[in-house]
Order: sequence, then structure tokens, then C-alpha cells
Amino acid sequence: MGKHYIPNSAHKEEMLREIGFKSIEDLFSDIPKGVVQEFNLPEGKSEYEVFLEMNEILNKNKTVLEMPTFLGAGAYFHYVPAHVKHLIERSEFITSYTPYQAEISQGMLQALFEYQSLIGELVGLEIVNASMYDWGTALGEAARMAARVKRKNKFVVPRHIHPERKMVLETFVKGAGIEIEYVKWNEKGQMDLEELKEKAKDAAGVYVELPNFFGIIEEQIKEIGEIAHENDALFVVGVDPTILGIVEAPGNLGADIVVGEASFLGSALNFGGPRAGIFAIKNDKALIRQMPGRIIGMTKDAEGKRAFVMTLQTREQHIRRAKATSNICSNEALVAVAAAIHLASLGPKGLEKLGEIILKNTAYFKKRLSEVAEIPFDAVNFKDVPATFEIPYEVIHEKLLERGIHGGFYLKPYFPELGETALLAVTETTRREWVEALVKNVKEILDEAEL
Amino acid sequence: MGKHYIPNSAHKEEMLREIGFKSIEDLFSDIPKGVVQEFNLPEGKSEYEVFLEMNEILNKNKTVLEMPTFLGAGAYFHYVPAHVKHLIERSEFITSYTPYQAEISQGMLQALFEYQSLIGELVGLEIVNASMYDWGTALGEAARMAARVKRKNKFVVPRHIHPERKMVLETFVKGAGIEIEYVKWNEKGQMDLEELKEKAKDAAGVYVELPNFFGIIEEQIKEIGEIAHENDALFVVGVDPTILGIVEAPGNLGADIVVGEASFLGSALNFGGPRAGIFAIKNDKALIRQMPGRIIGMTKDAEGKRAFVMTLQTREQHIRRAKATSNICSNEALVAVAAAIHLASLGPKGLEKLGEIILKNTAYFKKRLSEVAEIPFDAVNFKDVPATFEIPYEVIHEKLLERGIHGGFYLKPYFPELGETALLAVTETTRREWVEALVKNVKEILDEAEL
Amino acid sequence: WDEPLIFELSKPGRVGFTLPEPIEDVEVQIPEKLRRKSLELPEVSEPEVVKHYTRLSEMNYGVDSGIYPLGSCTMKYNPKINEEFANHPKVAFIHPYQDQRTVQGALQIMWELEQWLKEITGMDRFTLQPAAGANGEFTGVMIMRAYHLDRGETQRDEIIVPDSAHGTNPASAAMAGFRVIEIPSNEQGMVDLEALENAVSERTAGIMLTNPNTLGIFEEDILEIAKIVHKAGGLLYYDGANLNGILGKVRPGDMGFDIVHINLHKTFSTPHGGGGPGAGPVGVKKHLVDYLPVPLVDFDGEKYYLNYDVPKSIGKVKEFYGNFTVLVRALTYLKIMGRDGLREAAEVAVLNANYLAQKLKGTRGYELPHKELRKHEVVFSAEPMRKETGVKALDVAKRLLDFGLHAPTIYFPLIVHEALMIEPTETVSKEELDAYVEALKKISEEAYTNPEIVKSAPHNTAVKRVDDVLATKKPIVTWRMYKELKKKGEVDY
Amino acid sequence: WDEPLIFELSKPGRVGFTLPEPIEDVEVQIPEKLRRKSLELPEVSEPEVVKHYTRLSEMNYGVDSGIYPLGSCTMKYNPKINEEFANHPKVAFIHPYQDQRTVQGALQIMWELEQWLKEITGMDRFTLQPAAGANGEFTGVMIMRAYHLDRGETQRDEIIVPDSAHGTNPASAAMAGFRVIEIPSNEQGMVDLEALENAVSERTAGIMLTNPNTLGIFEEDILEIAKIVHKAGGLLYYDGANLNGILGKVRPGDMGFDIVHINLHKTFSTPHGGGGPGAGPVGVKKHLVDYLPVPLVDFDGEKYYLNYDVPKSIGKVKEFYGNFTVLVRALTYLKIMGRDGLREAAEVAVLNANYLAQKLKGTRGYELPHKELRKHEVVFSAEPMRKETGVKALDVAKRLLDFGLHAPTIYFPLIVHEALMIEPTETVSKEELDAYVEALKKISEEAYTNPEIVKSAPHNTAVKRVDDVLATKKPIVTWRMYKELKKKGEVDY
Repeated sequence: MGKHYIPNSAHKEEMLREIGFKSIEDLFSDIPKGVVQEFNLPEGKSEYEVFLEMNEILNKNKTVLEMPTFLGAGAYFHYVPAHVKHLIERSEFITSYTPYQAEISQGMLQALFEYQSLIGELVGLEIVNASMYDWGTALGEAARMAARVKRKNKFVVPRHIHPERKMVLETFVKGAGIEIEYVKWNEKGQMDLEELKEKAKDAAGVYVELPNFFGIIEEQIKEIGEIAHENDALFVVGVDPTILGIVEAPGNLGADIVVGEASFLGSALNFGGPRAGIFAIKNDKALIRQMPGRIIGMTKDAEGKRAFVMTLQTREQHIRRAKATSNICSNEALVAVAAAIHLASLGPKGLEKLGEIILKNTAYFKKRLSEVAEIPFDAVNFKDVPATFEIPYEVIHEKLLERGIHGGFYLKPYFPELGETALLAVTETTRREWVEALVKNVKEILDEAEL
Repeated sequence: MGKHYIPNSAHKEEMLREIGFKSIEDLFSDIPKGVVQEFNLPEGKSEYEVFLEMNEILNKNKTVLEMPTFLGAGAYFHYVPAHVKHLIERSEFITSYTPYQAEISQGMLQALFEYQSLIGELVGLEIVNASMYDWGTALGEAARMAARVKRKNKFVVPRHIHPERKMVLETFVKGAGIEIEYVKWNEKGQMDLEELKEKAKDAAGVYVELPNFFGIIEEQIKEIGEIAHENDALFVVGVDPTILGIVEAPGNLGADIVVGEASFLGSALNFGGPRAGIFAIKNDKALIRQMPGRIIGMTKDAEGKRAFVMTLQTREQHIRRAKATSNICSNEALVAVAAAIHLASLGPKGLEKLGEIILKNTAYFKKRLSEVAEIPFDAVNFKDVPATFEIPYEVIHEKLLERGIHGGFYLKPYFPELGETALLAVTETTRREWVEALVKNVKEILDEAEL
Repeated sequence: WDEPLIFELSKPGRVGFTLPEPIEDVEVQIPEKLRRKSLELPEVSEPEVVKHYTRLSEMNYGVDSGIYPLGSCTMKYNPKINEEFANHPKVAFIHPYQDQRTVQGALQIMWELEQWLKEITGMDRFTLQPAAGANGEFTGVMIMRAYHLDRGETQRDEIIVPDSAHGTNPASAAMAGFRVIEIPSNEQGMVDLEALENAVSERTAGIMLTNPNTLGIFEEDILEIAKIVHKAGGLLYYDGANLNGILGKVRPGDMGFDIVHINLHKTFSTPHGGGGPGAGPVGVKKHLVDYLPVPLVDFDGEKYYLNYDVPKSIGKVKEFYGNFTVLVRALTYLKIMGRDGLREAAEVAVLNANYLAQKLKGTRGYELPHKELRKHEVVFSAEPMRKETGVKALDVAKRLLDFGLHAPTIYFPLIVHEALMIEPTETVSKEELDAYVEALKKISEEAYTNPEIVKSAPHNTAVKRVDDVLATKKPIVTWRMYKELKKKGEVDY
Repeated sequence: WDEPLIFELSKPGRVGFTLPEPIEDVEVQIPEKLRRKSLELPEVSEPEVVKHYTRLSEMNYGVDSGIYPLGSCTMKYNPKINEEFANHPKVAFIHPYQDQRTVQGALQIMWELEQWLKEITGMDRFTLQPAAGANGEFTGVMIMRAYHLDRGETQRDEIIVPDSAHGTNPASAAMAGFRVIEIPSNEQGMVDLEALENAVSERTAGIMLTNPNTLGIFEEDILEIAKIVHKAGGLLYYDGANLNGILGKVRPGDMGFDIVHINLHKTFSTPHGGGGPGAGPVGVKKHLVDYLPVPLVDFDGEKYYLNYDVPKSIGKVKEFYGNFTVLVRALTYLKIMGRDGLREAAEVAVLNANYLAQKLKGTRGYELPHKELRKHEVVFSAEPMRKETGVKALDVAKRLLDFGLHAPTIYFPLIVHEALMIEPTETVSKEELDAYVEALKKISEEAYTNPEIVKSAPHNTAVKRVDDVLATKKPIVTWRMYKELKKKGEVDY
């Protein structure tokens, strides 16, 4: 029952006596009597019993290591080098809290400063915060920030935004009275600039994703940014950082704010969480004042030595309370540090190579997929590839699963006009055998269906 | 190919130039030319590929978590609390070496001093070394030490000594010209004192195990020690430390030397290794000088502060070379520290409770086993229980395995007179369902055999 | 020691990575105008990366380093067994969109955790989605919003918050579009009932309360408060930051709260990770279940499944299903603790806080305002010390670092001047409490005899007192800003 | 800081464990005379245990802390991926006596590792059983013994060992019952061929050699040495401690060695664990395979199995099959490195050693005796410094600690006075080498200007110079000895 975690459990009498209390109940005498009830919960168990129990539960999961899996759609199976996990599990990092006492928290502070710096290099912007909860919430905050900065209440996003992010965004802006406008995609599966021009009028911000939800590298990023700026809107780019070894930094393509998902570096799939939202902005005083989240800054100590500290805290809720830029307090520091360690290990060559591998694997995969499905858009894909099948995708999914293969993400519920289309994804972890198995089995399933 | 481990791989030219060499081959010019050959080895792989490969290999193992397993016979499935593993994996511990530089190795030195101290308390002796390789090699060294101290060349052990330890012992004494004499067991499966009295004459040492190889708690430890001492032999007791919460310290039963297996605390099964040999002796100058292995001592530093250091090194091979007490240099320090952390966590109550649980589980198991087999000896067992079956044990083993249960250790190859007897074991980790499944299935197998 | 920035360790040509080769060397090009031109990341080898971050870690204080009595943060010991499951391959390698038949274990963990939380808080349903306490608060107030709008009560645009509340409470309320009405505490340090009566109206959407509150004081009038707010048509929101003080003793649901959030990283011992990931599950009473975020996790007696059928749902407050690894840790903890263990934790947490309070009380310079009986934490005021010696709460905090101890939360709650907010938790020993009191007494002595040593503290740390004013005046938040300023000669550090 | 002993943290009543209940509360009694009377272990809770050993770990220097150039110990970076498999459930939870069909993975790992080691060393068969280098040496000399006895050459009772050899070589030979014949090195630091010629006879069982030797010098005459020993009927034993210097470049088997041991914890990067566990596999040429310990691991094309059919086996040198987790780590490392990586490791290890040698050479007080060209390590002599300033190798070593650097091996090999034996390995950077040379130069400067600061070093460590003479004079090796002495007032620390 956890007494092994509670050193003074054995000394209650002694301590009560020392401070003049008679019993533990005296310490709870302020609780209104009628309210106290018995708790209907199991008694505590030994660590070994819980070990067996948790193992038994977890064994009901089948992992992507146990079945070739072609799921992406916003969560990707990347390999995390062992040293990254080892380092963030160091107890000094993982068991610490927000570095309020800078003098004994230089390790976490510097690690987060390095995270900010690495992301800054990646996205080509100078101001980066120490993380948001995830890409979706970062986007929500970006929309709110755009509205605050531009004092307008329209935020324009592509219709082919990730469904998770779409839902988060909508919840985040509700209270602020911001309206989301959606822009359709063109025949290349990219944002339709004509419609954008229309909708960007009066917009506080315009948002685009790189790659977009269809896995397509939007070619007209710069043009979209120009349209945003022509309409005095902030240009917000959402980015998968693993593409940034081969694709230009959004900051160099005109982005005012970059959001994205840091956990694609340094974190496992983890059933979708924890993640960490990237949030970076241009070095512009007006923007900085409106930026949400915690920021670590470099300064010096009393002896002039370089040191790190939380900074620009006047934007935050513990000082500005109801007027804070955001309510975010706990962030995803450790996930950010993991991303930093992974990024530092990759370096420029590693990140470029990672991008190249994924690009090539995706191209190869698309070619192979085209043997059994139609690829609706002619564009360059990264990780995700939409594929349209001749028979209901649910049938294919079901039969693949029976054969120990997990297919992709079914798009029809979100985009009915795409028909029997699923989003299938690969990364650097995808093995040739897995692709072979997929194609072979889909062929068989299609053949069977024809009979 | 591992360049990520080799920082200067990229700077070879630069460094060679700085020190006036032309090429790497210059550095190897002293190797006789004809000798160099091509190595027929695979090229290096990425961490991810090796991750997949090793996982694939390891998945061919079936663990004791995946099938109820009743193997003991010198290796036991104990549960190791997670914090023990966490602490010994701290890189400052695991990546350090023998603490030659005491001033920056106080952590490991103190941890090993604590190991020695905890074992000292357990076995009731004052001098403990910082570990041998395992119980078997500790026994080998004890026999050699007894011969050195007593200047005699006979060492008496029970016939029912563990077969692994027997083989190690025999190899260890071969070069020293020591003869091993074996004493039979009596009807209670314990050492026959009459034969011992005979064989103890001229012995340098007499050895007994607690519990013995049949899992039986030898009742006459004290008497055996007295016989040893009457014959001017050292009394050596081999002990499973997990019994010492309920059984008297061997030091208090007359032991001059205690050996045993420290890895039963703090270590997983690990397919039988690493382990760590306990080696403890009475506080007697003549013995200390002859004791093998490294010892950590308490002392003070230049400012009078308590400090720890390797001590009594003049017995060791880096000073005495061919005259050293033993050739042991690397030991099993980390395994010893794991045992110390586990022991400290258990404390007196935990170790007693652990002993009680195992004792009760063994008694329960014996009772249940007796439903399907004959128990050859009437005695108190701890962990291991010998059971004699009506049909060839190999048949039972085979059929159990088909049903996902792993039986015990077949004794016939070692002790043919015991017939179709196997040694089956339980510990605190054994679940009631596992025992039920075993008994039920053995019953069925026996029933089938009768048909 | 001084550890350079990872960028400063870079030497061209070094690699710290390995990657598999592409399946096939397919020809494929990024459009020219989008191609990356340059990328200035550090080039370092793996041993250097490991040494660098190992050294940084050693410049950081965690729960395993010593007492960490940060008030309102519940820095309790984080059991290592929890890490074993958080890092388990069956957790790491599952994708959130996997067919639900292949992630029954994950769903079972979420479902089981919800059952525990329901019983612990007295709520009827939970979402595990929020990533942190504040994300939970936002969820909660959005549920309030949806509830009132759904009932056509569009005028309810005010949320009441006591002046002792966490800063996130008003911030969350504002984020959801509410006006924040702050009410004062009474001299006992509790909600002033009269002020509350005056504050409620037909515009009241609800009240956000922490109980025990941020002074560590249990709001004795909680049933009365609930009555007042409910009568006015408002809802009661429970900020679970301080749940550790009443765990297993009394339930928010039984006190009248309609919505609750729990900080798993506080109460249920999941590690704080230097600021996150945490988790802030939100529980509600029956009448609010329909507004919870999607998906919920349900069990049909045979299998667990994600339920998206929540017609009035506020939508999503975070991608996917929450910080799953945090949920795994919390469930592991709960199973080991059980009912008896949870109550024991609360009892000893409260005992420890009161023990510390009583031992420190009467020490010159520190004052114990408000009611004496505390729950899991106690707030002292160093106002007398400041007045008499010029030594401020900040100085006391910094001086504690010299003793190898972590400082308490300072300057919060705002209603206590020079606040020192101390929450020892149940996982520290009597000796550690005694040592902490001793250190605070020693500092008091120093303040009155040699105040300079306190004001210039810390002295024994890796860096001396850090200049946070300079950090704000001259913000340097990335390597690229630093390089630029350095080049211009504008920084000498 | 000062960390008390775990015994000193004890407070009666505390528990740090959880245990399941017995299956049934069966009545069973230990015989009265054997029942435990008392047990004085500490009583501490889990958070205290974790804090205690975390703090102790922080008082320890490891490879992840910085350069660790302990000569002959090959303290290279220990990749973290290796730990992942060493701690894998499929490794932790398998019993050594499991039916071999259920441990095919484990056997495959051993089999594969053997294939790598065979090819790397040019040997025909390996045992993975020995737990450490010295255990491997013992295995090797026991094989020599069995071989000669088997051939009826009972008179072969001498083993030749150069005076530069590791102390374990003569100790191992003696353990196996051999007389040790020590032969001197020549002025180049290599085996003196004439002395060798004179030493061999019909009593020669073999010679034990390290190549590169402990000076880091490659024994150029190795083929000649082999010829002399083989001609005399002796065997050549290769001490693999220094294999890292020739990895992938040349094989002991091709140089004429009959028996080889490898320190996996040195050459193949498994962690040293504060002194162990290591692993010392032993390889032999065809004519010695029959003497290897049992069991061997074989593969019949379909399954792996333990082969106990080794008729002339020396038996066992350790329980079960060796330090299995160490074997897992080594195989992981080998797969990642591959042929190209192993050679690269040796090349850079040798480059680093020579770089350091050349950079330090000429510094006042340090002398580089013997041949200049080194392999993986270099031995300097501080004899000039001692003579001129009184500063000894020990002082230099202690002063290095003040720079946050680990000292080299000192006073070994015995043939170099005031030896400083430096082995940087391939996993340190040029900057680290430069910093090490700088520190040694600085110390030289200090020795000649302010020798006291060196003689009284270290100054910046957790404890000051430790009194090892006192430790020997007044041995205190357990808590019970300490308590006793403390009670008697015989210790003040």
C-alpha cells in the first residue's frame, strides 16, 4: 500500500506528539463531517503483483514492430536512438520541475535554451518558446495570437488540415470569438490560391502546413505568405521538423509564426502522446509581447558568468493572470529536450539524410502503391500518400489486419469526396519487406474481391 | 559503421599532419607485413537495423513470464524492484571502472563498502570482499584458501553439491593439487555425519550448503562445523542469502568462511549471468592475508574527513604477481551494488518476510506436488523440492512444455540413484495459478500415460 | 562547472547519427524554390552528446536530489516502476490510429485509470485528454460555457475566482471568453462568504476553487459556498492542484463540485520532467458528461473502445488521447498505493506540512498568517524579516540553495506578502523536515546578524545569483540571437 | 558533499520494500537451533534509498563524465543501445536451465558472437564462459596444462612472462600450478629475443604475451617469438587487454598465438560497472578445441544447442554460460560497428594515442622511454620530475583530478619508473586530447614553480587526498567493524 514511499508512515505518533496533536484525525478536523465517505477502491498491491498485472494488460497491444503498419496521418514511427531516451530519463532531468530556481536548474535551463536554439535554426526564426502541448494547441494559440496582434477575428486554414488539429483549433478559438475560414484544395492536392485570395480578406492570419495533411509538399508557400501579408494577416506555417533538412526554413519563406510537432524528433509513438508543440516567431517586439508560453533566456550571474533563466515572464498568467497571453503553465519540457538531443545528434547532415531517406522511401512507396491503387494527386509526397482503392477500403483494412498487416488512415469520414481513399505512410523505419507484404496482400485481396 | 562513436574519425588528416605522420598506415608500420589479412566480417549497420535484428533474435526466447516455470537449481526467478535497476544503470556507476582514483570514486567505493557491510551483517562475519565472479568460483577460491591457510590438500564437500559449483570447484583446485572428497547424504537428504567424520581427517576445509542442492535446510550445520574444527579444518558454508532473514547467520554457526551468491538479490535471471560471489571470513589476521579479491576500506582524507579506498592490496596480483592470493582482478562490482541496494530496501523486516514467503510457498508447493509425485526426503525445503515421478520425467517435461509449462531440473543424469526425480522450485514470485496449472497438467499426463 | 552550448562543441565533419539506407535510391526532387539552402546545426558525435547532457543533468536539482518543497507543485517521489511501463515497448510502439482491436491494452489502461479517478473525486465521468493542469482548466471552463449556452443562458459570462487562486484559473477563464470576478479572502484565509454572496448573479457561470486552497487551508465553508453558487445557477470547478492534501479523506464531488481537474504529475507522482509532460484529466458530474471532449473510452463488457458519440462535446483540447505515458505511470502508482495507500499519503503529507509549520513557527522574521491548521502545505510570510533586516523572501529562497535544499514557492499566493509556500509532501523523512527547519532558522539568524550573506546568496551553486532583469532587458533566447549580439560586441557572456 | 552510510540513515519502522503475500499461510518452521536471532540491516524507505544512491553516483566519475584514459583498461564510450538489450525482458527473464528450444534467441546470440570473435582473432573456437580477463587467463593456462598432460608432457611446468606483463598473467599461471619465468624487455620495450631463447626449454608450457604490449608497443618480432616458443614445444597465449590497438588490422591467430582471451568490456565497449561484470571469452586454435570448458554453443543448421560433448574439457571456470548480459552488449556493438567500424576504431585509437604522445613529448619532467611509435596507449615516465621537484606520478595523477579529468594508470608497467600509462581510446575528441595535454603541461609548470600544490592535490574533489596507508594499518571493511572501533573510541571519522 505504498508505505515504502512514505518514510514517516512509521513515525506518525512521534511527530504528532512533538507538535501537540493527538491523532491524525485532528489534522482533518476542518472537513465538514457529513461529507466524508468510504472510498470504494482496491487495496494496494506489491510492486511485483502490479508488474505482472500491467504486463498482462500491455500484452494486449500489438505494436508496429509486430505488424507492418502504414499509419501516419500526424503520428509517425521514427526511430529514437537509445542515448536520447537514456539521457532524458536521467533523474535530475525527469524528476525536476519548472526551473524556478535558476541557480540549481542550469542543466534544464540550458537544455531548453538549446532546444529553442536548434528549433530557431531549423525554422529560420529567432524567437522560440520552450514548447506548447502539441502542434494542434500551438496552432490554436497561434490563431489567438494573430487575432490579438491584428485585432481581427478571422483565421484562414486549408480544408485539408489535419482533423485532430482542426478540432483543437476550433475549440481554442471558440472563446475568443475567432472565426475559422477553410480554403479548398486544387487538383494537385494543394491550397487553392484563388479561393485563398478571396478568403484572406480581413484575416488575422493565414495558415498552411508543410507537408500538408495529404503528405504533399505545398509548392506555393511563399505565394501564400505573400497573400497573407498583402491582407495584413500574419503568415503561420505548420511544419513537420523532419522535413527541414531538405526543405527551406519557413522563416525564409515569409512565415511570421511557425508551429509544428517537436515530438517527431526524440519521442516514440506512445499512442499519440506526450508530444510537444513548436512555437516560433519573428524577432518583432509587437509579436514577442503577444507570444504564449515559457521562454528561456541567456543572461549572466552576479559574477558575470553566462547563465540561463526563465524570461519575459510578464506575459504569463502568474503575473498577468486574466490578461496573460495564454493560460499555459506546465509545458512539454522533457519532450522538447528529447527533440533537442535527437536534433543535436543528427546535425545538419543527419537531418538532411533523414529527409532524403523519407523522401525516397515515400516515392518508392507511392510507385509500389500505384500498382494496386490510384494516387489521386500528382505531387511530391513526404511520409503520407493518399491512395484510392477499387473496393471499399474497410474491406481491405479488415483483410490486411487478418494477415498481420495494418493499413492506413481512412479518409472518407473526413473527406467523403475522396471516396475509398486512405492515407498510407512510410518513414525511414519502413522496411522493403513490409512494403512487399502490403502490395502483395492488397493484390490478393483485390483479386479475391473480383472473384 | 560506428563513426558516430568516434569523434576524430573526421579529423584524421588534420591530426596526422599535426604530429608529422603521412597516413594512418604509418602508425601501423610496425606490423610484420605478411601477417595482415582481410577480415571476413559484415559491414556495420545503423542502430535501427541492429535494433530490429536484435529484437528478432530475442523474440525467439520464451521467458518465465510467458510460461509458468519451475526451474531453480541454483538460479531463481526473484523480483527485482525497479529502483534497483534504475540506480545501477546510472551512468556514473555503470560506466566507471575499478575505483583506482579514490577521490573521484567515492560513490562506488562507499556503495561497495555498504555491500560488504550488509553482507557482513547477513552472514555474521566481519571481513567481506567486494565480490567474486559467482558462488562457484568463490567456493573454488575458498578451497584454495583453506589449503593455503592449513597447508593441507584435502577439501571435503557433500555429494549433493550443486553440479555447476562442483565442476567449477574441481577446475579451480586442479592446479593447486587439492583433492576433493565427497560425503554422501543420509535418508533426510542431508550430509551424513558419520562419513564426514571419517573424511574430515586431514582436511583443510569442510564445506556445506544452506539450503543444500535438494533445497533442504541442513539441520546440523553447527555439528558439521564442529567436526571441521576438531580436525583443524576451516569450516566453509555456502549460502543463499535470501534465506538469511529466517536462518541464523553462518558466522554464528561456526563458519570461518562464507561463500554464496549475491545476485539472488538485485539481479534478474539473465540466463545465468552475471552473478556475484559472496566471500566473507572471520576477522583473523592469518585468514585476511590469504583472502582473495578486492576489499574496500574506510579511512580518512587529508582533512580528516571520512573517506573510502581500496585496501589490503598487497595480497593482490598487481603487487604480488605470481604470489598473489588469487588472479582475480575485475570482479562483479555492479552486481554487488545491486544486491546492496536491494538488501537495503528490504531491510531486516523485508528479508525476513521474503524468507517466510518462500518458506511457505515451498511448503505449499511440496504439499501440492505430493499429489502427483513422491517427495523422496522428509525435511524442510526452501525454493527447491525434489519430486519422484512414476513415469520417465522426460515424458512429463515434454508434455508440460507442449502445454506451455516448464518443469524442473532433471536429476537423474547427476544422481542416477534418485531415479525419475526432478528438482522443481518456487520463490516469492510463484503464483497460485501456476502451481494449479502444473499439478493439473501433471495429473493429466500421468492419467494419459496409464491408459 | 561551465558547460559550453552544444553549438560550441561542434566541429565540422563529426556525426552523431546512424540511419538506414533508403529502400531504393529513387530519383525525387524537392521543387527548387523550396530546397533547403543551409542549416546550421551543431556537428557532434554521440559520446560528446552523451557527456554534454549528462553534465547538464548534473547541474540540475530533481526530486531524487533532495527535498523539493515547491508549494502547490507536490514534488513527491516518482517511483521507478512507473518509468518501466512508461518506457515499455508495448507503449512506445503503438500508433494512436491503430485498429482498436490491436490496442486493447492501451484502452484498458485509460479505462481503468478513469474508474480510479471517478471514485477518488466522486465524479461521474472523466476525460484524460488534457496535457496539463491549465489545459484541464480550459477544458473545464469550456464545458461550463457549453453547458450554459446549451441551456440558453447566454448571459452567464462571469467566472468568480478568489484572490488566492492560481494564476492559471483567471487566465483559463479569460481564454474561454469569460470575465473574471475576483473575490477577497477573509482573515482566516478562506473564501469570504459575504463577498461571494455579493458576487454571484444571473451572470455567474461558475466559480473556480482550490480546496485545500493555496494557503494550504481547507475551505471549511465549502458546502455553503456550493449552495450559494448553485443557487445562483453557477457551477463549481475544482482545481485539483492540491488534491494530495485530502486524497482518500474527502471527495470534491461530495463537496458539491461539478467539474474537477487532477494533476497526475502532482497527486499521482508522475515526474514533472522539468516542466512537463504532465496530465490534467477532467472529471464531471452526470449533467455535464455530454460536453466532454471526444473521444471517451468505453467498455462494452468485452472490449474497450473509443467513443466519439458525445453529441454536445466541446471538441478536442489536445491531439489524440492525452499524454498517454503519463497515464500509464499514474495507473501503476494507483494500483500500488490502493485505497489505503492513498489515504496514508494524504495523512502523512498533511502531518509533514503541519509538523514543519509548528517547528518553524515562532522563528524570528517568519510569520504564519491566517488559520493554523493546514493541509498539505503551509505559507509563511517573511514580511517581518524584510521590514526588520531588508532580507526578502527571494533572498531566503536563494540562501536555502546554499544548504543543498530546494527553495519553496515564493511570492505566491499574492495575498501573503513575501510568501514562502512550503509543501513537503509525504515522501520526505522527518530528518529532512528537521534539516529544512534548521536551515530556515539558520537563515533567520543570519538575516539578523549578517544579512549580506543572505542577500548575496547563493554562494555554493554552479552559478551565482542569476540576473533575470538583464535577461528581460536584453532578451537572448536562441543561438542565432546570441551570435548576432556577440558579433556586434553587445554581450560579454 | 558528505553522504552518510546507509546504516546511518536507518530509522526503526521504515520500510523500503513491498512483497506479495504467500500463496497460502502454510505452517512451517525452521528448526529452532537454526532460527535467526537478530538482523541489523538498515530500515529505510524507497525515496531515501534512491536519493542515497543517486547522490553516491554523483560522487563517481564515469566514462560519461569525461575523458577516462586509464591505460590498459580501454575506457571507451559505452553505447546506450547496448543497455537496451542487456536489460531486455527476453534477456532478464530466461533461466539458464530452460529447455533449449525456448532459448534459441539466447543461444543464437552466443553463437553469433563466437563467429565474430573467431574472425576478429583468427581463432577456431571460443568459449564465452569466463567472467573477466583474469578468469579467461586461468581458462587459457588450464587449457595449456590439459594439452601438455594429455600429450604426456608432464614435465612442462613453466610459463614464460615478460617483465612488462599484466600482474594477472603470472598470477593466473601460478594458479594453474605453473612456475613463472620472467624475462626482461629490451631497450625498445619489446621482448628480448635472446632472453627468450635462453628461457625456453622442454619444461616450457608456453608464453603469455600482450601485443601491443603494456607500453603500447607492438611486438615487432612476434613471428620470431612464436617460432622460438613453438619450436620448444610451448604454446603462445595472447592477453587480449590491448586488442583495441590492432582491431581489424591484424589477428593474433595469424601472429602465431594458440590461445587468446578478449576483454569484451574493454575492446567491445561493454561498461566496466565499477570493476565488473566484464567478460573474458577465450579462443583457441583447432588443436586445443577439445580442452575448452563445457558447454560450447553449436548450430546444426536448424537449431542452436549447448554441446557438453567435449571429451578432454577442463570442466567449468564459472557457473552456467558466462556473463550473458555482457555478451548481448558486445554483439550489439559488433553489429553496429562491422568490419569497417572496428578497423576505424583501432585506427583512431592509435592515432589518438600517438597524437597525445607527440603533443606531450618534450614537456619538462615527462620522459617518453622506449620506441616512439605506439599503438592504442603510451607510457610516459615522470621520473625526471620526481628527481627534479619531488613531484611523483601519484601527485600528477591526483592533480589531474582537480582539472575534472581522470588520471591515467600509474606505476604500471613496472619496468617504467613513475609510469603514467595513458590510453585515450577512439571515443574522445581532439579537443579532449588537447585539454588533457594542456593539463599535464600545466602540472609540469606547477611542479617546477609551486610543487606543493601538486603534492597536496587534489583540492577540488569531494574528498581531499585519501589516506590509504591508514586504511591498511587500521582495516575497517564493514559497518560492524566500524561500530566496534567507534565504540572503543579508536576512530574519529
